[in-house]
Amino acid sequence: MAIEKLSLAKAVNEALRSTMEADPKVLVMGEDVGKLGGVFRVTDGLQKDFGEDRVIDTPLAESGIIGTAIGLALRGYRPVAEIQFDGFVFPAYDQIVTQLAKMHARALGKVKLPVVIRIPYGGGIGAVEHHSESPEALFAHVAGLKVVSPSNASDAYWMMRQAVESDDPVIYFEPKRRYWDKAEVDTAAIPGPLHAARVAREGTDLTLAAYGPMVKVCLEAAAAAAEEGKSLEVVDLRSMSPIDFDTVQRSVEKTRRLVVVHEAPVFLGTGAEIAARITERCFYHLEAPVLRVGGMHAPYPPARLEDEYLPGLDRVLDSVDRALAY
Amino acid sequence: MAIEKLSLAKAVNEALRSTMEADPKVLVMGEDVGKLGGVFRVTDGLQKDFGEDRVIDTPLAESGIIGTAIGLALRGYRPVAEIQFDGFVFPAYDQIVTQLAKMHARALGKVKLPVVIRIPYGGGIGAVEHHSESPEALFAHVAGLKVVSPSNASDAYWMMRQAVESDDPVIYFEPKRRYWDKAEVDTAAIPGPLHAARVAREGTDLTLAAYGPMVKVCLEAAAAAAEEGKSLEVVDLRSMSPIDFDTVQRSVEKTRRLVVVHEAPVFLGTGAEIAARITERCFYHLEAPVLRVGGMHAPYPPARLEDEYLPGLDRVLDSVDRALAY
Amino acid sequence: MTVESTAARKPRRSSGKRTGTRKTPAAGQPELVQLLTPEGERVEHPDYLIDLTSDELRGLYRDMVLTRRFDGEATALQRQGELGLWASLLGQEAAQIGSGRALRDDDYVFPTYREHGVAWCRGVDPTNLLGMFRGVNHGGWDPNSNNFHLYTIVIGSQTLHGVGYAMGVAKDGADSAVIAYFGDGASSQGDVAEAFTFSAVYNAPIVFFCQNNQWAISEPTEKQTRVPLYQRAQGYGFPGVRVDGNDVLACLAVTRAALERARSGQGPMLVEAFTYRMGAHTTSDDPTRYRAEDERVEWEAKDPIQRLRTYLEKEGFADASFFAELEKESDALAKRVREAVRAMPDPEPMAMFEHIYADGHALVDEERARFAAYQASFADAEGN
Amino acid sequence: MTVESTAARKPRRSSGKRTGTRKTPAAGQPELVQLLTPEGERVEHPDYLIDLTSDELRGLYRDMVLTRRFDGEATALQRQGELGLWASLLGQEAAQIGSGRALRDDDYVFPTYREHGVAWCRGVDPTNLLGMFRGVNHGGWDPNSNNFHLYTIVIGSQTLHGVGYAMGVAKDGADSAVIAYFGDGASSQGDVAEAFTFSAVYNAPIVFFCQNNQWAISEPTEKQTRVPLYQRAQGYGFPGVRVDGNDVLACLAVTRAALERARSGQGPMLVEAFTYRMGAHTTSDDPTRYRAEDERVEWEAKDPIQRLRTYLEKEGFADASFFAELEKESDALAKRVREAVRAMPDPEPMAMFEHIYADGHALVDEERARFAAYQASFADAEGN
Ligand SMILES: Cc1ncc(C[n+]2csc(CCOP(=O)(O)OP(=O)(O)O)c2C)c(N)n1
Ligand SMILES: Cc1ncc(C[n+]2csc(CCOP(=O)(O)OP(=O)(O)O)c2C)c(N)n1
Ligand SMILES: [Mg+2]
Ligand SMILES: [Mg+2]
Repeated sequence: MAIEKLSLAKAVNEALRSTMEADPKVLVMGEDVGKLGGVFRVTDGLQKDFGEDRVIDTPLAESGIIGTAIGLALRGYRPVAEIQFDGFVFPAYDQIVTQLAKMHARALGKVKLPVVIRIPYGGGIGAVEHHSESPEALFAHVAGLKVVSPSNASDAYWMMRQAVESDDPVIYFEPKRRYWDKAEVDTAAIPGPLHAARVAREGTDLTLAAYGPMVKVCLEAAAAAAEEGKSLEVVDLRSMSPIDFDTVQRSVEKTRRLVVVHEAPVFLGTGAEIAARITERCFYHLEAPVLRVGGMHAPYPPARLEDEYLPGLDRVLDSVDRALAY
Repeated sequence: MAIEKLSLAKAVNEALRSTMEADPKVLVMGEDVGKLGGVFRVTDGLQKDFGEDRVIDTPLAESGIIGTAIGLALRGYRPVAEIQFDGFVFPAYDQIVTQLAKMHARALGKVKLPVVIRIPYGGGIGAVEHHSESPEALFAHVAGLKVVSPSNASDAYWMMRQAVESDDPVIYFEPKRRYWDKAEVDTAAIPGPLHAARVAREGTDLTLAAYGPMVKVCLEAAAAAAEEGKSLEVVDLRSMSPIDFDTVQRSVEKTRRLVVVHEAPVFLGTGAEIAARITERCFYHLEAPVLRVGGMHAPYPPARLEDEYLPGLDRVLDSVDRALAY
Repeated sequence: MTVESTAARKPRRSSGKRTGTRKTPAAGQPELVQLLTPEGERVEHPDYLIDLTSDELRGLYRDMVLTRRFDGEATALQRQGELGLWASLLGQEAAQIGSGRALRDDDYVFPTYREHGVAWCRGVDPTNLLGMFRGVNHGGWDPNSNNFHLYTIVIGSQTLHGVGYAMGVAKDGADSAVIAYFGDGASSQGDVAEAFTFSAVYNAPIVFFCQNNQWAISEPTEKQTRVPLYQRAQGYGFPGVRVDGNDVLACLAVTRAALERARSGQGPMLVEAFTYRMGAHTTSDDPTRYRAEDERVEWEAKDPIQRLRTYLEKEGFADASFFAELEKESDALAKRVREAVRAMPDPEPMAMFEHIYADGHALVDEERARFAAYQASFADAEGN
Repeated sequence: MTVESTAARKPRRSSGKRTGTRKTPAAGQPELVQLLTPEGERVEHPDYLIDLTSDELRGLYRDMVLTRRFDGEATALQRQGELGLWASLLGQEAAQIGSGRALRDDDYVFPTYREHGVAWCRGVDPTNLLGMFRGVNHGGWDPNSNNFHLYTIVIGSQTLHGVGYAMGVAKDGADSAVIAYFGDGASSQGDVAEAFTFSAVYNAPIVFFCQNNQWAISEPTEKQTRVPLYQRAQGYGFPGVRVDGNDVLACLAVTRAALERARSGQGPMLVEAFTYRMGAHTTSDDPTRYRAEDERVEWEAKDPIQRLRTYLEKEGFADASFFAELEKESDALAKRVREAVRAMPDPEPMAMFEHIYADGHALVDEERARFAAYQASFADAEGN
């Protein structure tokens, strides 16, 4: 049987292992990914099994990591580069935005850049500054990148395999506070498309759209709402670039109300785009404006405030109530 | 008389000169800002008059420019740092996002970061790659930064003075293809607030919201529409963080239709936030979804395609027609 | 393999006269400035003369002991759940106290996140350091009240802030100096290289103080460089020197000289303090996964505190009562810190909206108001 | 002022045996490797022996002449409005042809935006270089057909790509080498420093070729460094050497040696070609605003083409018919380029949507369809 119960972290690990076994060109690189297995142990055991030549501890320089990953990709490798935490991706932002994202287009398609950038992101683990951010909109705005985030171990496994197999750069955001959540992973399944959203729970009164760490919160909110007699549909977006608007639209045409939830700040977060586009697509269907629940226009707060900062059950349901009140 | 007819570039120059005269702590720094006066001559003559100690040619390193500007600000200076072109701000993105934007909050208000970052932005001048981008959303999403863009010489003058006087970091986007447009500047006027939008033309049928280089296009579109009997109101947003939603809302409550125009890619551009928020604020007023006209989800194209890529009169009017058809 | 092609090279002398070192280096290791051997023997170095009173020596000892005690207490507090994380300086006391005590009040410090000993020298109350590790703030002290900037977590960034600050010092015509701390891992960051470049071009009065504790989390220094880090400076046009980072006297002397150099208009200098991270990277780390215990044991013999104690005792500079007194003082410090941390309140939720901007921001105002109303809705609900 | 504290230092020798230089340097300038003097005299250098046939010498001369002619034609085409911009390599022909001709076919080049001479050596059709300057593409050639990567405009980025590529070469067990070009200004970018670090740590087979043309737009090299740039390498653990960048023989010999070193597993090396940007930064630039004419005049006397011509003529390696033939070939090249550029069509608008992703992207599909419909609406309107 190919069904295993895996934590999300372990599922990523297994996916890396299986792509590395299948394709000798797949490399893993980053700070502390070797002996340590990464600070979250996502690359645990890989260096031991694949050697230092394929699991590469890099100097402490994110621009260097992505810049050399680009060079390796140009040479025919498929690097999976780890950025240790969300807040440390910015030294590499230039290489990602001006080089990685644009090089395929610059070369009129003559070169491909199959680079995956793994970024543990989001809050909820009580960390210090720069360790809890959700910068996905800053990548999704940029053409040439694909941006995804799994919400569970099964998606984590398959989406990583698909990301590595993709010929495009993929920013793979790992919901760090879900690393330890276990779920069944069928490693023999035939996965759906990498960028398709998934209806995680069906409902009729309102659609909750979320991704990564917030899917669980939305499912809990839907369960709580059900007890109050409200039927919420939950869409796990899975991909922030591209966004599967068709699936959201179908859901909203049914429920006529949409609340988008993410940890990232609301202002110019992915929810803004979803609100704008779904409003355009479903103008005559919507009974209420698309509401958004997310982070404040504020630096991610100190850990002791993160429960207030992060959208939780109550804040989601507050917006659900507001939307239903229209 | 304090009224002069100035080009937009010269207006910025005059504003820098006047703040430098008023406050010895104001510094100008960047690549080629000295003898050359910057590649657009915006800092022309400043080094000659204020010396190398206050108008500083820096090494070719944007992270270094912003990082040292932060240090200078901590020491009590008010640096105005130039990034030579939009596409070259990314090596400094980390310093801007993780340091400049967050340091005031990190210090619980104990230090202030009065740093202005000048960035000539946008297309329309037939330039090579990286010289025509509109990355404002990537800054507006980040708390701790203020983001503004003048559309004309008078605003360029006053907004620069106010930006330098602000105790917060301000990203000041200069619409490079408007550098040579002249307008009257009253250097003795009492300016309005830095972050207030301005109704640039009154109208009743639909609101066009824009900023920077696109205001002129919208005014032309409004003039063209007027000939067809359509009355368009044009709002010059002037500030992208914060956005003056009150002014937009007032306009939309009157016109009931809104089209947002910017050069930046539509997907997760500032128009997304405006659409989302105005839809929420004006849900029962809007006769049509908020439409957006902007760049494609594509790298800025080679110069010979930029006229197709950039929103021009026809594309704006096309969306106006679409909105009016609802 | 990667060092092979450079192994044949002789250790290079740094070119500034005051920074050359003459001692014969241990086999395979480049020369380093040492004034107090691991065995507690005082040795001389022609370029770095230092003459301290017994009072001063005891002062350095006391600083190191109290810093270590504070550090240990913080580790314990983390284990007890009072702190979310702690980054211990265990083993690096000499590097931090030596360099920290070389500073004048008007000098300015840009630390990483591990400079608890330097903070101590600056007079920052140790409990203030704990706020960010407890998760109640991101660094609760006023940088200007002790000329000690906030901790910087994004590796290397602060070196540029230090250079900018130093450029400002020079513009002001002041004769203060700036010191920027960073680690061996940080030496790989582009920002640090840019800091070198800017400091050299503007001849900024700054000392770059690199604590090479030989590990960047799980990565040994070979993953960052194949030559000793102090040599990096030469290629940027200023001198670098390696000092025994477990020798508080040498760290003091070398940093003093480097600061003096900066003050007198001679520009930047790089000091590499060769030391060892005795503990885990942070309390979240498990070094048994990546390094051998013998390495740690080997470095225990070079302990910075023990060697000074041996010296103090041997020379009769301190008696039993001094050590007993200090023990008591340590206990008191630990107790005070423990109590202060436990009493540290969580911030009010509305604090999230404070100090984002100095001049205000309409969106923050809107979100603050909305959040307040949201919170009030619970109070109402509970009130009913 | 900023160089004062280093002025007292002796020029340092680079430490690798093969890269040391022995000639007495001109006053105030560090030693540089030279094999052909500005007066066209052939001199020997003990570390860089080279023995070229007259055929090869004429070949180098021809390369330089044709490159300069092409470059001049491009400048003219910009003036005529056929190109939006041109970045001339005038004065840097020897650095580019010398290093370019040192390459083997299987080596890989990462250029800046000014390596037209290197492109020529790689067999990239010159007209292909003009697409991006005309504004019809961002670099129209296939990097893999000539092992010549696209031009990179964001300063310094390509050095990291080069290192990554070189790491891949080493992983493949190939004995190819990589060369990454950058300028004196670029030396300040953090990316270049990180490239040095990565290349040293992984011992990557790469040559960093810095054309120090003494200007970064309006900024002289003193704004980037206070010591010669080749010295930067030492602090990263690999050798650096300065070569007369206007001496095609020296550039060839030194680059060859550096590539050989890389190929044989000895890791990276930095070559600083000391040259001069004879023209403006680009056609948009006006150097009269920031530099004195005498500097240019002084460097005219060191012209890379003239000195080789003098040598060829003096030694009888080339006769009048060779030069006349070459003149004709130049004219033909210029004509071909002129015609090809004028014939270069604007891209189709729909090309905007091509090659953004290799595997497609729903949003691009949507925008493409919408734009096509929008365009069609005009056709309809016109059709009616
Ligand atoms: C830009 C950035 N990347 C990664 C990290 C994660 N990180 C924190 S400390 C550390 C190692 C630092 O090593 P070093 O500079 O030697 O300092 P030390 O911890 O040894 O004092 C890393 C990789 C970070 N904080 N910032
Ligand atoms: C990151 C970045 N910053 C700024 C620029 C603008 N710019 C283009 S060329 C140049 C000077 C480059 O100087 P150098 O590296 O010496 O190369 P050269 O032009 O002399 O060949 C500058 C500042 C850029 N292209 N990229
Ligand atoms: Mg370390
Ligand atoms: Mg140059």
